[in-house]
Amino acid sequence: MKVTVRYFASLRESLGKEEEELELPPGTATVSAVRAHLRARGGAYGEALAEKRLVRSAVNQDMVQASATVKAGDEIAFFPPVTGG
Amino acid sequence: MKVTVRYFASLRESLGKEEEELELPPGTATVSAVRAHLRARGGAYGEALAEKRLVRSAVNQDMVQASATVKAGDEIAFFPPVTGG
Amino acid sequence: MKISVQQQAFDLTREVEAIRKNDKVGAIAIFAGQVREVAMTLEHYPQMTEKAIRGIVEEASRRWQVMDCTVIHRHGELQPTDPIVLVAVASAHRGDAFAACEFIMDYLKTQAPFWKKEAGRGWVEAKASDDAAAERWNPPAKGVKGG
Amino acid sequence: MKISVQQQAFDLTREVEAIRKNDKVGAIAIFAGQVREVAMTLEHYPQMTEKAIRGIVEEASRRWQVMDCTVIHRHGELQPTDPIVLVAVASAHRGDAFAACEFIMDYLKTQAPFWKKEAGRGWVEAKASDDAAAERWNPPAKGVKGG
Repeated sequence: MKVTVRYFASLRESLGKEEEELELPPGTATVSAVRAHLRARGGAYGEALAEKRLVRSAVNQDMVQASATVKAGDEIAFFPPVTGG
Repeated sequence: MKVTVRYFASLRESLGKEEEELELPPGTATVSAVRAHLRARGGAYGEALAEKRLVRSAVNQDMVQASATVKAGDEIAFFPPVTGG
Repeated sequence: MKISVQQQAFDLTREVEAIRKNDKVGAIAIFAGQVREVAMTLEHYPQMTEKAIRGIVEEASRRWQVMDCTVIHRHGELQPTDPIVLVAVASAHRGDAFAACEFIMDYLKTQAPFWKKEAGRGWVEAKASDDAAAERWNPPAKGVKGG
Repeated sequence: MKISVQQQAFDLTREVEAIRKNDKVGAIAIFAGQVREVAMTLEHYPQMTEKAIRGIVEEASRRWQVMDCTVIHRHGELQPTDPIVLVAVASAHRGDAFAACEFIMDYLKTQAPFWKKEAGRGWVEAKASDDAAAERWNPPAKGVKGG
């Protein structure tokens, strides 16, 4: 299934990318599975999405836990802990 | 000894007086003794300064407990609990 | 530190601008109180009022990091929605600014010599909830957070 | 309720006037955050930001009496002492106004998608103290005081 993935702040800079369309392999049904799928690319992705890194995520503009499910057409975002206010 | 006594808000209205000079009888050494002395006048004083009434006091513009001592020349104030802010 | 007991209105922006133009300030907590529904007259004890407020602000400054602070309290006749009181606290971090601002308001409510008389209703009674609000700061609050 | 994520500056007095002209309002608690010492760029996630802030304000309104509320958060390039964020909460009583205002700030710090990058220093790290500040509101705070 197809999803859109967006990156913000230091993640966006590390990956040199704001957004990409992604065809997820079958069974990639949660945010953490998407993250693992991207991490498996290695290189900047392996680094920026390493398990030891604090990465927050949102699905369709709602902050979610890593266990949240994803479905076709979703907009999934990865970003570092927020620092506004 | 001589002191000045001031009244505010509902106390001022009940007594019909903002301020008075007072010659305290010997041994009237605390705020509560001054209050008792005034209460003994009876009438509006007996009512407004009755023991059951919540009356706050200040000596020389500092809020004090009833046990606070008074000395010649002090400005003693009696007033209801404050309601500013 | 600015403390003013006055009849006239004040300008919120101008008061806040006066305490925030310091690049060490990151947080300004402000409380604005105003008259609800019924016109009132605010009486105070002129020689005592500023002294009492100054004491409250100094105590707040001992407990939290207060870089600057303005307290304005009006007296005299006020109409519904007229501003009564302004407390503005500038600090590096929001935890200190919020705590100091709320502490000053709670103490002002129970320690500063002001009395409200509502038009057609008479003197406002002091509230037990205000005493309770001030009491909760004893002993001094710990665990001020950063940020 | 007004929520705005914007580059331009705002006028404090005007924003507060807009929420206080109701004679049921007795208390307005305001937080103003500003840039300390180092210029910065604030990045955000446009489609998510207002939604996240709206959710936070709605949660505050379930917990406390919020009669009106304005949240403005700036993005883009900001200089030292430039205002970043404004949270203003109008309520009948100060306990509700303070609690809702501080709650909104604490959640905004941990839930709203903004990221600060300081000139010459890089991305600002999130603070554990901000997580702790947001955590203390769980479970819902009780004992909101009157006044």
